Amino acid sequence: MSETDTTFGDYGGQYVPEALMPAIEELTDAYERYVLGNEDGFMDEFRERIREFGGRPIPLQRADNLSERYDRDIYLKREDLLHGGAHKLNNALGQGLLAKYMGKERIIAETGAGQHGTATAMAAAHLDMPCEIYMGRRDVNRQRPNVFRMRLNGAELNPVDIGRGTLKEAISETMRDWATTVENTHYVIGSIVGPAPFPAMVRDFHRIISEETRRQAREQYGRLPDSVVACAGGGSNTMGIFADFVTDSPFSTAEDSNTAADADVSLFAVEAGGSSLDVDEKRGVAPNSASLSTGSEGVLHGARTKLLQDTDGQIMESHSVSSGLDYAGVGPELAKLVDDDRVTPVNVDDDAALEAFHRLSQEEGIIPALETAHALAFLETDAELGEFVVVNVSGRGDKDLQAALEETEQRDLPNAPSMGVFDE
Amino acid sequence: MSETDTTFGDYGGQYVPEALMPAIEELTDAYERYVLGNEDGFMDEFRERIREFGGRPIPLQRADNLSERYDRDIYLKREDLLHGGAHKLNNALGQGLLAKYMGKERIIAETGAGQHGTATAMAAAHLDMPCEIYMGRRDVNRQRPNVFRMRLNGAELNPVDIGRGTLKEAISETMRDWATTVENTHYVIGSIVGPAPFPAMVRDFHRIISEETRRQAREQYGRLPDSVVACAGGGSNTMGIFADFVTDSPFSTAEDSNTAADADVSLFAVEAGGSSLDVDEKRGVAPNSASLSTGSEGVLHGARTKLLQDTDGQIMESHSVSSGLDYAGVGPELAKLVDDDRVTPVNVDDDAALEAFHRLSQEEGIIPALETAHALAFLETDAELGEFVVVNVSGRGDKDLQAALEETEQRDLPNAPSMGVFDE
Amino acid sequence: MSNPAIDAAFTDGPAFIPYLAAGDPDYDASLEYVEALARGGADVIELGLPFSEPIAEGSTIQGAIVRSLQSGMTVDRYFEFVTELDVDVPLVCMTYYNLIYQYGNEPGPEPFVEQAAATGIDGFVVPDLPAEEADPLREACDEHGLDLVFIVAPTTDDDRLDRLVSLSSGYLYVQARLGVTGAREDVSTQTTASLDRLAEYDIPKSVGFGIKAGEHARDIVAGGADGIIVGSALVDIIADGYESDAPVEETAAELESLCKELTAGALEGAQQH
Amino acid sequence: MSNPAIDAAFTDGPAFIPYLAAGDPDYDASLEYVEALARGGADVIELGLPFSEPIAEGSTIQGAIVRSLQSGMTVDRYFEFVTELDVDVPLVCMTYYNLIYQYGNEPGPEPFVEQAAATGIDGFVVPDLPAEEADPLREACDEHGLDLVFIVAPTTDDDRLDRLVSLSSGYLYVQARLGVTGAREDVSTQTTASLDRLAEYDIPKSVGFGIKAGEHARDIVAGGADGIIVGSALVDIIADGYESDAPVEETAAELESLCKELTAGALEGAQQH
Ligand SMILES: Cc1ncc(COP(=O)(O)O)c(C=O)c1O
Ligand SMILES: Cc1ncc(COP(=O)(O)O)c(C=O)c1O
Repeated sequence: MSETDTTFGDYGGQYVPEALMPAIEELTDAYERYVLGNEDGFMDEFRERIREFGGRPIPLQRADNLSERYDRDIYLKREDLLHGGAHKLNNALGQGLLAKYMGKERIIAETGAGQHGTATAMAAAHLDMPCEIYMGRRDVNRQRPNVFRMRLNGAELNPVDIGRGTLKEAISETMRDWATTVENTHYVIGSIVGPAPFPAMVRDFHRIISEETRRQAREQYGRLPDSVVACAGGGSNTMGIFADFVTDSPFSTAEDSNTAADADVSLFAVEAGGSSLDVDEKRGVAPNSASLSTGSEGVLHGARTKLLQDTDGQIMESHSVSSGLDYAGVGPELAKLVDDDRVTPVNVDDDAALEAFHRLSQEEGIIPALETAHALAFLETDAELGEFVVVNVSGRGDKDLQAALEETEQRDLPNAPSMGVFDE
Repeated sequence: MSETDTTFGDYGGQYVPEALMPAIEELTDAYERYVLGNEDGFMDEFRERIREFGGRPIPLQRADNLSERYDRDIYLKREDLLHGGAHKLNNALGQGLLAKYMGKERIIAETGAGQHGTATAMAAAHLDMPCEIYMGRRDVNRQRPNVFRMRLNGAELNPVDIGRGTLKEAISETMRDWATTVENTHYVIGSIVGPAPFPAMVRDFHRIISEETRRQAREQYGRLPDSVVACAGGGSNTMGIFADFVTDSPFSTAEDSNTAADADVSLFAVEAGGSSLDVDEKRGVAPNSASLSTGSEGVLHGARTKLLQDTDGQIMESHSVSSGLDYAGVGPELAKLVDDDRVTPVNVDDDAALEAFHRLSQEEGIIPALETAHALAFLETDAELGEFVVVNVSGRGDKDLQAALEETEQRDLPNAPSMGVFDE
Repeated sequence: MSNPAIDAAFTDGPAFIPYLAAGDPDYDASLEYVEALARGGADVIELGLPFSEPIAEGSTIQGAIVRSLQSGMTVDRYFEFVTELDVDVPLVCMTYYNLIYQYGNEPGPEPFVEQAAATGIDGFVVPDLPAEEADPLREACDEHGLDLVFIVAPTTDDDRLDRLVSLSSGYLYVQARLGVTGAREDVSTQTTASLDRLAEYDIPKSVGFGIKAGEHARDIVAGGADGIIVGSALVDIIADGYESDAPVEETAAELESLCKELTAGALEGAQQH
Repeated sequence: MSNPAIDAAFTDGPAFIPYLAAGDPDYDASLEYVEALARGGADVIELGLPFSEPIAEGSTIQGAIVRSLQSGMTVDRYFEFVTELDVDVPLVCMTYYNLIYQYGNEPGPEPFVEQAAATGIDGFVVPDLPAEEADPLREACDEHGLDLVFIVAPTTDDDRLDRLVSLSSGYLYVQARLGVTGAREDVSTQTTASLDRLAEYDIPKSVGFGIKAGEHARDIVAGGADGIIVGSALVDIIADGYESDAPVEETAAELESLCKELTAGALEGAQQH
């Protein structure tokens, strides 16, 4: 994508109220200068902070027990180890710092699972900026620990009572705040969604995942992986780890630049299949969040992309056992890469994700986020993954303990641990 | 300490039932060969696993806002970023791996805050070993998320209903299990306590904290710190970060070896002052866990050390707002270093720790464990800390959210965030 | 290139442009309410086609949209509604771009515009469609003789303003203040500043966002506006009637009476200008 | 160097060595219970001084310790207890090292041993004191003519065994099985193996851990033991009496009767050996 292009093929664009356009122009300018141009050493400062505050580089770990199970070399990119417990901090810190460089006085953000909200709250405290987070009421209830964390970090939390009270509503409400406060406020959007330049900018803050993975794969395995697997809600962890496998990076050095062989790296974006891929047009409900697999082109939250919508174009309620994937849209860049057959969209259902949650916890000693569990569940596939597979462990499951236990109790999973000890 | 010495001056030793002594001899032998001698590349494998599975090296981060507050350069050693959320994994993984090298088939461990238990459960899953954890009933109740995590990782959890149901009782009960199963089981003790070789061995697995800190201090600040501050329960994070500042390390290269100047690094061990330093001899209760500051020499859990005990020698109930510091003993090596005036024992009370918990959360975007909050609270001291201070952030506070909120509610802290949003 | 019906609305004194969401709270009542606007003196009616993610609306209009969707509003029903509507006032369809984009067999705005024109719609306001993304809809509107009204915000700088004026037909929607729709107690000082800035442009300027009472209308028209746009204050009446189960005629009468107050205020303002 | 009273207990047939925690469930009742052991045929009595962290005890004896401490047992009261006790049987103090270590004005075991000797204690068993740490206590015992009994475990290898035998006086405490104290339903096969291994050593061998009934005592003595040590099975009687509020004499009688059964079992075993 050229620096001034706002689209990814037919996708992307800037479908926002005129009131926001000047801020978006200003942001585009800042993105080009600071992020792409490293003006005033912005990217150097970002990289230093994400290293010291965030804990990068993050290891690429061979999962011995999964490797044995699947008879392939399974490596885990351990974004769960990033400060806050998910990849989200890459972007939150990047945008927070950019807002500071732009002279903004306040940041706002939406959150679904609460991971982007906690990451933003942490970054805001670290950067000493006031911060307000919007979160759907339903998510406030199912991600309680993250709600506490945001408050502890000093962020204001605004529960959103509209609609079903999930990520979709939280984004809309944050846009409304922004439309009111745009002059002194930056909206730290939490995935590769929204109007340009957000999708490209958020990807570029997460690109460091891909950079590290390429280097580590070469150092530890002697070559690039055969496949890279990541879950996709909005798609930020997805594009974060895919970025440098898809196209040349503005940051990659000649030595590390992409070769023809990279096209051999298969990229799998694993969406939430929820309880079923079927939709209920009448009630406007999709019992899944698989917009890449089953959605159609449309315009939502500032961008043209693939969406879950009815024939009129009304946005459907999405559903997933994991709050962070529970969204009716997806990043426009991913939509484009799917159309181009560069990224393969796949999906796994709630049950399979929960099973994978328990599997990684028991077999590898890593409790993944329910979002991440979707990527892990895909390893059970028959698809051609090759010998050397990298899975992006986008986050840890501490936030999900309660939800995972409740959802597990409602099912008959083959590998659920008994929790009887608590009844004593 | 020479390789065969079991004591630290008057402290240490091996006060355990005869039934355990053969296992302790076997362990001493394994410690000397594998850990000190790197036989079969044990330490190489440990270092590789703690890097890839654990996420080392862990950053040393300048805390900009605290530095401004205290008008010194405050650096945080971010053990909260280690997999599992605390320094504990260094030791749990090290001992788990050692048990494997020794041909043991099962590991057991006690836990207080649940951090050592979760670290052990994670390490056991990673190493594919069966694992059982003992935890006092009171701690089971106040550290619920960690209880879930252990079960999710496939560990058995045995609540201990004896006494007050905290760490002391859990250790005793784990020793009883070990006395029964010693032939095929390794007891992964969770701090630098217990019979030799545990205190030295656990320190050596945590020594990597100190190694990294020295290197990072030199790289980032050009010299070693003026002071190093760490909380002390048993004292494993404490000796982990102190180790190479006290004496030459068996791992340190000539280039990095200690110089006379290291003696200028002040070492502060911050204990839990609880609600008061006074004790109630009659009821056998110390409303604190400050054994270095107020305890006396005695024998507990296999070692001679400083203890909270009555004049008869009965062990007192200790108390602290933080489960992980709530223990009547302390590592024998720390007791020795305190007697030698090499380590300064200090303490802060529950209130100050809670305030520091909120301070770091709000000002730096890092929610610390309540244990760690004690170390941070000590920064408010008048003591001579010098220009360049390193604080060991031994763990993150995710496990403490509920407890911290409840304890905060009972107090009138100047910096407590309002949690009103949840009542809506 | 602009639509004669809408042009006409601005020829004879200040234009009063009320907004309602079609189908709020249900199809039949909504027909009555929209007709009441006409009786109240509407020169143009902005007729909302409800979209599930109305990012530019405040809670009042969000409420209208929820009520309308829940009572079964769809795009096809909207066109039926327009056909059935018995008013002699130009209609501007206010909706979000995705509904326009999805309609018909191929994606893109043309099928929707064609159908809108056939049904008697005279123009569009699309709050999430800035100049940057407007070309396809602008073209379709031109082809079918419909106006496309752009919103000018307090944050719009001069370069953008030139572009918006050149793209806009019918009138300019002058956003009175930052934020989302919703009735307010006062007239924003941003409004006067905006109108001053716009004075040189030769296109009708209608001010919206927050106008609630006759005196606001008066002050805004006195400040140089050619029209006033009022939505939330009217929707509030419907919401109150719905909550209290008031008879439809009673609510319709209240709507008509507020419209009359606003029309009168605007007229008064025109005399002061 | 060993204590003549304890030596004497092994001269005339197998020794029966019951254990109770002093002060369980309270001081006065405990006096009665310990005296009942003597009436039941005890050759030596292991009298527990309760310690708050009894890492070698199973739940039965942990219960005894809790009851005793809660009813006010202290080290000084223990010595009073011993003084007041009206039995003509050698007493071995069973406790944990910290209590021995803390007693008196300077740390170290000597003051405790001195006081114990003065009070009429004949020896010690200290479950958390392995050979490695025993020198100071061994010396103090020698000085005051007291026995120090070491425990031999199923895991003890031959080198350690030599060392333990050389350090031990009075008798060897042969731990019948791995684990903690507690009554069991059967005799461990480890016991026979241990006794065979020990046969060559010229020191009385008393087997404990898990003995509950006369037939266990019989089989163990038949297997070569010189004495049997029984704790939890007796403590269970006290616990039951305490729970059911039974009169002290009734519980004492039960204790005496179980002691008699065990003594008889041991005698029978000696005849089979
Ligand atoms: C751990 C984790 N993974 C993945 C996601 C999905 O977001 P994205 O698709 O943008 O990576 C979330 C969102 O909250 C998350 O918390
Ligand atoms: C985060 C953390 N810090 C410190 C401690 C105290 O242990 P130690 O003194 O051995 O470091 C614990 C114990 O649970 C802990 O969880």
